Amino acid sequence: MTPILATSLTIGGAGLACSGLLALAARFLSVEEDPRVEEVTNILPGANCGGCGFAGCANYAEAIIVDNAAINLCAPGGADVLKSLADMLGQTAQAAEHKVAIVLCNGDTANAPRKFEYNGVADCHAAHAIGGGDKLCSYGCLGYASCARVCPVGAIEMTGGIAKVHPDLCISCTACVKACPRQLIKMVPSARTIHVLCSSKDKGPAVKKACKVGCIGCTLCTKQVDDEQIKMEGFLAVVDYAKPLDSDAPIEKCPTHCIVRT
Amino acid sequence: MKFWKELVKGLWKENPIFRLVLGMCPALAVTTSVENSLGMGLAATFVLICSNAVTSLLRNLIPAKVRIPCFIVVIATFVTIVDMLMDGFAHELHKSLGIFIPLIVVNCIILGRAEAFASRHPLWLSIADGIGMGAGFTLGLVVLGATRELLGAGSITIWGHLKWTLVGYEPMILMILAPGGFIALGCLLGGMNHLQARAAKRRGTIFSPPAHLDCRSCTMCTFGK
Amino acid sequence: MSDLTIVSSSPHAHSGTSVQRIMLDVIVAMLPALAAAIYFFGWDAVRLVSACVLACVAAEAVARKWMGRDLGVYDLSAVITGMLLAFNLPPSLPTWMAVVGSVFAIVIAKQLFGGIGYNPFNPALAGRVMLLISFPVFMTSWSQWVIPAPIGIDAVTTATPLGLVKTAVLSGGALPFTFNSSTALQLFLGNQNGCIGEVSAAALLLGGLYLLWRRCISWHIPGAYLGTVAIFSGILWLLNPEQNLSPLFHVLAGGLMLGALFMATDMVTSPVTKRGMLVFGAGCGVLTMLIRKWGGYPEGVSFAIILMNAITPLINRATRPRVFGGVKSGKKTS
Amino acid sequence: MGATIATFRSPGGIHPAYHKDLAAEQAIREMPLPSALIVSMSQHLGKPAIPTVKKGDSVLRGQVIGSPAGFISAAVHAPTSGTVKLVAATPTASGPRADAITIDPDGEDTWIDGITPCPDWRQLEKADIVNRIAAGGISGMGGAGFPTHVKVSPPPETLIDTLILNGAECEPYLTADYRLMLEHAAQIWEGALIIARALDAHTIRVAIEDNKPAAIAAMQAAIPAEAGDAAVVALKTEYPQGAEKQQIFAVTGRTVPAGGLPLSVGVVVENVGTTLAVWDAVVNGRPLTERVTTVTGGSIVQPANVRARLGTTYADLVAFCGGTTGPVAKIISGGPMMGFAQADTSVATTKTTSGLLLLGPDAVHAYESQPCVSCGRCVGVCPMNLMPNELSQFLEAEDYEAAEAYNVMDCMECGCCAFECPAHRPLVQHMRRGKAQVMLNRRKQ
Repeated sequence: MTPILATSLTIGGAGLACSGLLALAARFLSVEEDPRVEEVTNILPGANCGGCGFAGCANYAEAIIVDNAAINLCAPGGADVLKSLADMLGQTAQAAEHKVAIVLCNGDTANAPRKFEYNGVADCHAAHAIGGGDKLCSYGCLGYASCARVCPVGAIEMTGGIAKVHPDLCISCTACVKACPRQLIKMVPSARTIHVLCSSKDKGPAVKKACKVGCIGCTLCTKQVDDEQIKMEGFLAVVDYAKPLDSDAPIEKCPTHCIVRT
Repeated sequence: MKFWKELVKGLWKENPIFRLVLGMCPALAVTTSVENSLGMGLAATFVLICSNAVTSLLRNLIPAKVRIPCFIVVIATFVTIVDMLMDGFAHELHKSLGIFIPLIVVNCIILGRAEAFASRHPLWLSIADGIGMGAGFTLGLVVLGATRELLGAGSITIWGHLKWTLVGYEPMILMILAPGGFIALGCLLGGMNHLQARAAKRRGTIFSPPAHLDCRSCTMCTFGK
Repeated sequence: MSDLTIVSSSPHAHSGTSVQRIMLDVIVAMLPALAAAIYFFGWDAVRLVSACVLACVAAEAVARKWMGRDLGVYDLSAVITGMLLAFNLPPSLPTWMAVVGSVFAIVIAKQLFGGIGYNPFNPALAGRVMLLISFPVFMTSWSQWVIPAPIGIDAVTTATPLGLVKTAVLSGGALPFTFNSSTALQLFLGNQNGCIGEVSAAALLLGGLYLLWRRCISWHIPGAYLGTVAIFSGILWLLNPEQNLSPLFHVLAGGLMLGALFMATDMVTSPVTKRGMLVFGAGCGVLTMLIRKWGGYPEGVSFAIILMNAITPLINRATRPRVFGGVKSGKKTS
Repeated sequence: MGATIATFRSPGGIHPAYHKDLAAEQAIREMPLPSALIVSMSQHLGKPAIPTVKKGDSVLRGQVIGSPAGFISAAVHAPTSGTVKLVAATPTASGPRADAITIDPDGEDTWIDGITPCPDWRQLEKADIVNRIAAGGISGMGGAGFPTHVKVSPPPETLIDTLILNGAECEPYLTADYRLMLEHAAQIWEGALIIARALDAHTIRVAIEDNKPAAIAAMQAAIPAEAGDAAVVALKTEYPQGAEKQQIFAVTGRTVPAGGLPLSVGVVVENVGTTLAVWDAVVNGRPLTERVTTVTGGSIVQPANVRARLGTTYADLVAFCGGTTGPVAKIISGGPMMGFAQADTSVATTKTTSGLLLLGPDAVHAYESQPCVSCGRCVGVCPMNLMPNELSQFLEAEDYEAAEAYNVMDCMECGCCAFECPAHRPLVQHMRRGKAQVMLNRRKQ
């Protein structure tokens, strides 16, 4: 009988003492944290892509609860996450327009010649800093995949020496936009499919020399649209994504085929 | 059927050793022979099933803040039972497993299943989970133990009766020493990843290993960056 | 190649050196020791060296192909690994064991860590240590002594000089032989038993001098290593000449020359700073002598270098040079 | 006073093949006016000058066509008389575009009115000397191009006791400074006296590498009697002896603090070419409109030291030197260690163009970045005591914080590490990228 009694007493005593400690800890050491922060963190997808402008999902969750940040900033989460957040916080869901990244350059190896043989670090920033990049066009995609390396979901593929974003894989995190030393990547509404795939601000003759599919600033496309959906910025035709456009006329008229439907 | 699903997931999809990489301490320490591996695996399985069942039954009674101490008490109880039972009925095995039987208390698989599964699911699913995970754990240990014993001792012996011997093979003692455990586990994990990557390729999907098994999460070399 | 000019970052000049060139120099430096090995051990040396080199190169090619990397055998590093591993094997070792050691050295100790430049441990030593732990009987039997020992150390026909000393010390007996100038000469020339590449200190020194001349290695690691061993054993000898042999014996015997000149100086696994190299060499020396004197094995060179390999990153960090014009200690300069 | 040999006591350094024999014995040749001059507004460190002329204006030699855009900037003058053909953004030798003025020379080469010589500069106030240097648009001609009037007007509380004339010319191939020292030793010494007077420096040292004994002798023979504590110091031949901080250490034994300026140890270093330009501007009143450039390399028919107007295109320089032999694989503006590779010869010379190098395919080194094998050679040769091996690995992993902690900002891009690297890693390019990114991150904070 004695061993059983001793065991029971030891275990029971230890348990009692520890529970006392736990009670004290719960009373004096507890940290006040809004439980909703954790709930929001659980709702967010956990990609930590930084597309919302905060360092990670947990930071964004804290910002939503503490600073009343907008709840529609999480692009990877999409409509589902927005709805869950809205339900949880009792707000109305106002979905932000779904945007995807696009590389505004179509000058692949076949179309855009190089001006020298680059020999060095395979990184767009490094290549851009040496002699202004090895592409004859000083605005075009250098093709050293700096954007593809930062893409958290592998949505950017290097084909023919230039980067292409797969719109259906893009989670709108904007990491690639920040990574491009030539600012070629733009976020555009995913519903829009007609783009001017050129960013060269050079005059027509210079563009012609540098690239077969560059915008030469002929303004033909702007005359095919009725509401300035495409307008000129200097010598470059630019799509105004705020206005709807669904006409093949600019595509057909463009002499260098730099306007395409994706 | 849900019961069946929870039962088989531990064998392959969420195998505690090869996929979750949990319970590494016994996986490296006791797998010097198949016999030890089997003993360790069965002991852990017993504790896992019992603790899952009890945790599941108590899940609505345990306050959230002190759930970990409660789980530990439950687990410790069953570990003590197993420890005493083995000492009584399999004394030799108990002696060769030594400290690793009491150490089951802090095995992350058992605590992990209590926290992640049993405290959120009903009794019968928790028991299924316990059986599956325990079997997966045992399977992992036995595979590892068989590899190491075969290469390190040149033969496999179970309870002195069953014995297979590699004829004409000079045992590599390294494999039953501690470094052999790491090498065997690493090679088996690598092989698993390779097989899955090939299977995924055949299916036309992309295999992405868990982060802790992925080349990209390691900073040793620039491969895969 | 196109007719475009090449544009790269400065500098536009290069010393002309390359990894392959350095590796080739190391191979050349090992040739005297290889010749000595063939002279002393004959067919066994040829058998082991060719088996190890072929196995290493094949393992490197297969492993790299299997891992989806470009074929990297042209840098000749696998050849060096093979030769060094063979140099560290006893002449009687079965060929298949040498092959197992080679595959382990290349696949486990080198390619799995990322290939050349990324391996934390010297692959050849990792291979040898693996063999030593796995097959201790085969790795410490010295039966195939072909050239009879002419003078002095008759007993070395059955064991290495260091092995004899260890046995004597473990059994509490007196030293097994007297060490004088003629035995020293025998050790220096290589007339002793041991691993095939380690016996001739003279041939190894010749190769080491070639490496120093080609500036493939600096004097810091071998100097600190040999110096520390000499000082350590010298102190022991002065304290108790009855139980300890002279520093000259410790410098010439066993694998110390091979280790200090060819294995501790391996670029990838040794520190990059000069101060770090001195620390590394001294550490190797102390560990070697600790194992020789008080350890379970008669020889400690392999273990000493492997252990120091492990803390090489730490040594590099601790001996980071102070930036020119920078303040003392690790304070931030700005 | 005798020449003293200073050993190179600061860390690191390499011994590249010098190839100086190609152009060393070629006396400086005057180059006739080319058909067009492209004068960049960014010829110096700091903000580019602002163009003050427009298309169609006619200009005279020495006329200000670009006014300094702030304190650390320098004026740009018309290198000859003629008509402005174009004002447009043009690529520079170092890459980024800057405004450049294209001038059509009229062949008269008429100097602008108001050039006032001042042979008795000893009567001038210090401020007047600085003003004449600033009006001359002079900036460092060794390579970095720091505006000279800023250098010679240190803050009043700073005491400068030593002026070092940098004639080391440690870059392989280049011989322009060597020829200047041989042919204009007296004028260089007078320029040195002028700068020393502006600085109140009582000690003048001329630092020359000991592989140029003729220049050492010439400068030695020309030491003026009034110079006081003046001497020629022969430096051990080793790259980079011409680097400012390393040279100060070799000559005076003083260590410039990391991240600090030579001023903080009481020293000013001026290139010998700059000193000659200072002499011209102060004594003759003529602004900087031309410089001596070494046109050399295996692909040049007649390697030469050419005195050409600023704005002469590289194509004109090459044509003046007899054109090229065989295919040209690399065009380098400056020396092989720190110069900038060019895509073609359309770029024009500036105040910093010390050399133009055309190399054939056999002389070109290719970077094939292999994994670092930790041989430690880069650590041994780094004059700044950095660890390029670790730094390049941090930068490959884009870990800029670690790179900053390992003092990437102290790298001066001398190229010793990449020169010695057996794995052919583009170490300097990694450093450049790292420095740029660290600067960017600092600005963000």
